[in-house]
Amino acid sequence: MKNLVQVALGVLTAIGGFVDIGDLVASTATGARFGLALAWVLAVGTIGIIIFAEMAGRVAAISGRPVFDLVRERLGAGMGLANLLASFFITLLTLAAEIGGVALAIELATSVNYLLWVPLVAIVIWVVVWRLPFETMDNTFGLVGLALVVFLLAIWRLHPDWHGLAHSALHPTVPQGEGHPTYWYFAIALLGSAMSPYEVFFFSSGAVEQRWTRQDLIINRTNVLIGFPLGALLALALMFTAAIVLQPQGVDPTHLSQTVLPVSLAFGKLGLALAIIGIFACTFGAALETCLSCGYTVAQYFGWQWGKFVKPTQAPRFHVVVLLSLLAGTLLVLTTIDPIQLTEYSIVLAAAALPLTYLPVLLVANDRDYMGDKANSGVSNLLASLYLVLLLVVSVATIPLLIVTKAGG
Amino acid sequence: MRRAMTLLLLLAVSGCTGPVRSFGVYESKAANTARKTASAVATAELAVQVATRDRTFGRTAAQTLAEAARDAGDTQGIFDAIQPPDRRSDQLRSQLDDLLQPAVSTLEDLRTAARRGDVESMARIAAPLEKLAGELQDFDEAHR
Amino acid sequence: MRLSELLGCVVVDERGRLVGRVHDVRLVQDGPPIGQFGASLRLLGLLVGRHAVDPEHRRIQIAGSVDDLGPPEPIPRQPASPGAVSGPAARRR
Amino acid sequence: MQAAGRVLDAGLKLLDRQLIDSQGMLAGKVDDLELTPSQDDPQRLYVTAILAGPGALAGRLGGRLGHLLERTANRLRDSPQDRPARVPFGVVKQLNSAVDLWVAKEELETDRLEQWARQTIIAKLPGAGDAPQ
Repeated sequence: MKNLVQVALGVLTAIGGFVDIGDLVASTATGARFGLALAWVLAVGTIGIIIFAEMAGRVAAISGRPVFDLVRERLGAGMGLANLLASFFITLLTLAAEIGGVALAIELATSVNYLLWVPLVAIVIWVVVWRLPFETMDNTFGLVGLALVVFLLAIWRLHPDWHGLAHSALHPTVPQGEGHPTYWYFAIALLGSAMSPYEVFFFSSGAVEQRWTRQDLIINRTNVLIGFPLGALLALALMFTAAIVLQPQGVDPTHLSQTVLPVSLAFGKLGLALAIIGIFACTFGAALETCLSCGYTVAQYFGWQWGKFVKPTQAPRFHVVVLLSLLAGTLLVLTTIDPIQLTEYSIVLAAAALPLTYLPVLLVANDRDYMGDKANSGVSNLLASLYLVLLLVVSVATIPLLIVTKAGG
Repeated sequence: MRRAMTLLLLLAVSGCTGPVRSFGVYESKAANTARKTASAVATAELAVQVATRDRTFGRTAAQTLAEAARDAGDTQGIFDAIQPPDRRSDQLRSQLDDLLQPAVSTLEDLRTAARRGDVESMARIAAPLEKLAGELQDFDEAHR
Repeated sequence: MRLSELLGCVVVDERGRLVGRVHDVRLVQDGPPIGQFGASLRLLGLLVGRHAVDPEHRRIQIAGSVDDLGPPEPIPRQPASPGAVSGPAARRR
Repeated sequence: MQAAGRVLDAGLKLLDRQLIDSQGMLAGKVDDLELTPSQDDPQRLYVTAILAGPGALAGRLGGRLGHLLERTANRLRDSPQDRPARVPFGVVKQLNSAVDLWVAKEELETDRLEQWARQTIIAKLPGAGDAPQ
């Protein structure tokens, strides 16, 4: 019985924890500009993150080795370090974007400039990372993030033209006035928002934090196979509401205030309150995850003690990295760089960097020395290898598209 | 790797503006400006719609309208800083300015009304927005 | 000496002909006991690959001719007796 | 104890693996291995220690990055002499997906930076010694 509760809690947390500032920005922007013509990317990205996280979680449960441990071990010191620098940099950008997102959510409710909230947000993040037990932290923000379900309900309330929506999702075409490079650039952004590397760093390290063993493989499976698709449904709902309300009006969203307009229209103040709370919780939760992930990646590369399952004095270097990363992320937001633009860059770069961490995880998930009878099966290998090819293509295409489209114009 | 990425970021950010030498480029910038302004105007329309029907918080409405007004103002500022390269471009500019000017000032008025919580006058001020948004979109389509 | 000094080295035979690059070092646990670990690990041979060689890299010269070298024998699944495993490539001079 | 006579490739099965101490705490990586010639037969090389920490890692990275890391390591006094921190191979318990040790990491040279970070920064923050719930 306790096990069932645990499984259910894990799934709910995974749903609420799926969405972050990247999804909020990418899903709304693509919905407003392309309708549902990019909805298929969300499906591709969700299957991708399921494969990736399932492997990483399984390896962590069986061998106790989280992602960056594997990166170092498979790629060696030099390549591993290059990988660390790239992954850390992108995670740091994402952390800054999430901090900005939390501050923007508060700004939306108070109309007080978000920059004033940033230092306060940073302090609260640090206190939570420093004091709150891992599971409490993970569950709280994941569950409150479920308030975003209001976007899903709003779809029905807005009485959309279901046939038109279904047609545009199933027969995707590039809308008039948008170029093909822009279409593919947004496809990559959307893929990066669904498949952020940090999610996998956090997921696999979280498995070690919660001391998963062979018996917890069921939690791994249900989290990933039920939680992630339902979480992706929330991201899809953001795209739907934008496609229904914003696209016909020609609104190209650049602020969170535009993201929540459809909910206001559908449900009024109560819906708006839920939307803002949901945005706050999921960006705050993601800020915690990225902040910890900065520490996880560095500590796991160098072999330092890490994690919240030990006292801070037992993992001092890990906590120093976490603190410094938070400081750096905060300073980056305080430069007044637009957090929404920062998000756009971070998700695109995240997509480009995916093979760096995907490949080592795939290799180890196949290694019977590590995995014994829990190594990848033939079918999952076929699927995982297809995704490797896809991610490599994306990685090569990203930077040229970024330049050609001037970051989506 | 990190240095390369930082460089790329800078490149991507700085690559957005540059001197404009031909009518074609100027025209596409003008179309872009019209589209962005239309987006801000449409946002304001929606914000007024939810505010007048009491479907949003005063502060959220104020925030939304402040952002829309700032976006429109910024977009106009960036466009005005571009030197028109020839006579045709001059004409295009004045044509677009006739749309930008009322859009920006209407959004500014709305921002002020929203900050005061003056919902009654918001609907009145916003009345010309629908027509303006349509004209801006037409301009965009004609010149892109 | 350190393991890293061997990895990546260029290997030439006694007549100076190129053998390849060290890409790994094979160890066998048959040395004298060391602390609580048990028998210590002894360097058994160098695994040499024939791909891209950086001429600037350190060199190792081996006894014998490049023609006498075969591919390394696979590591047996079960621990074998020391005699069962012969040197995969060559001993370091 | 390991089965005598087993064969393994150092780069694949030993290098870059995680060190885990007798308390289950993470104690660094196998950044390099120390090879020592036998006294009776200098042709025979034995693995006598694991080298761990920035001093050892710097040697492997080479180039400007390695140099930078080495200077940082020296400045932070990872090792008083001009050599990286060693973990004698005699304290190794088991080789698997990680390298298990017989001793606690506080007894190892590799732990100095960790202790430095603890004393100078982390221990000064409130609640640093509180056990996680």
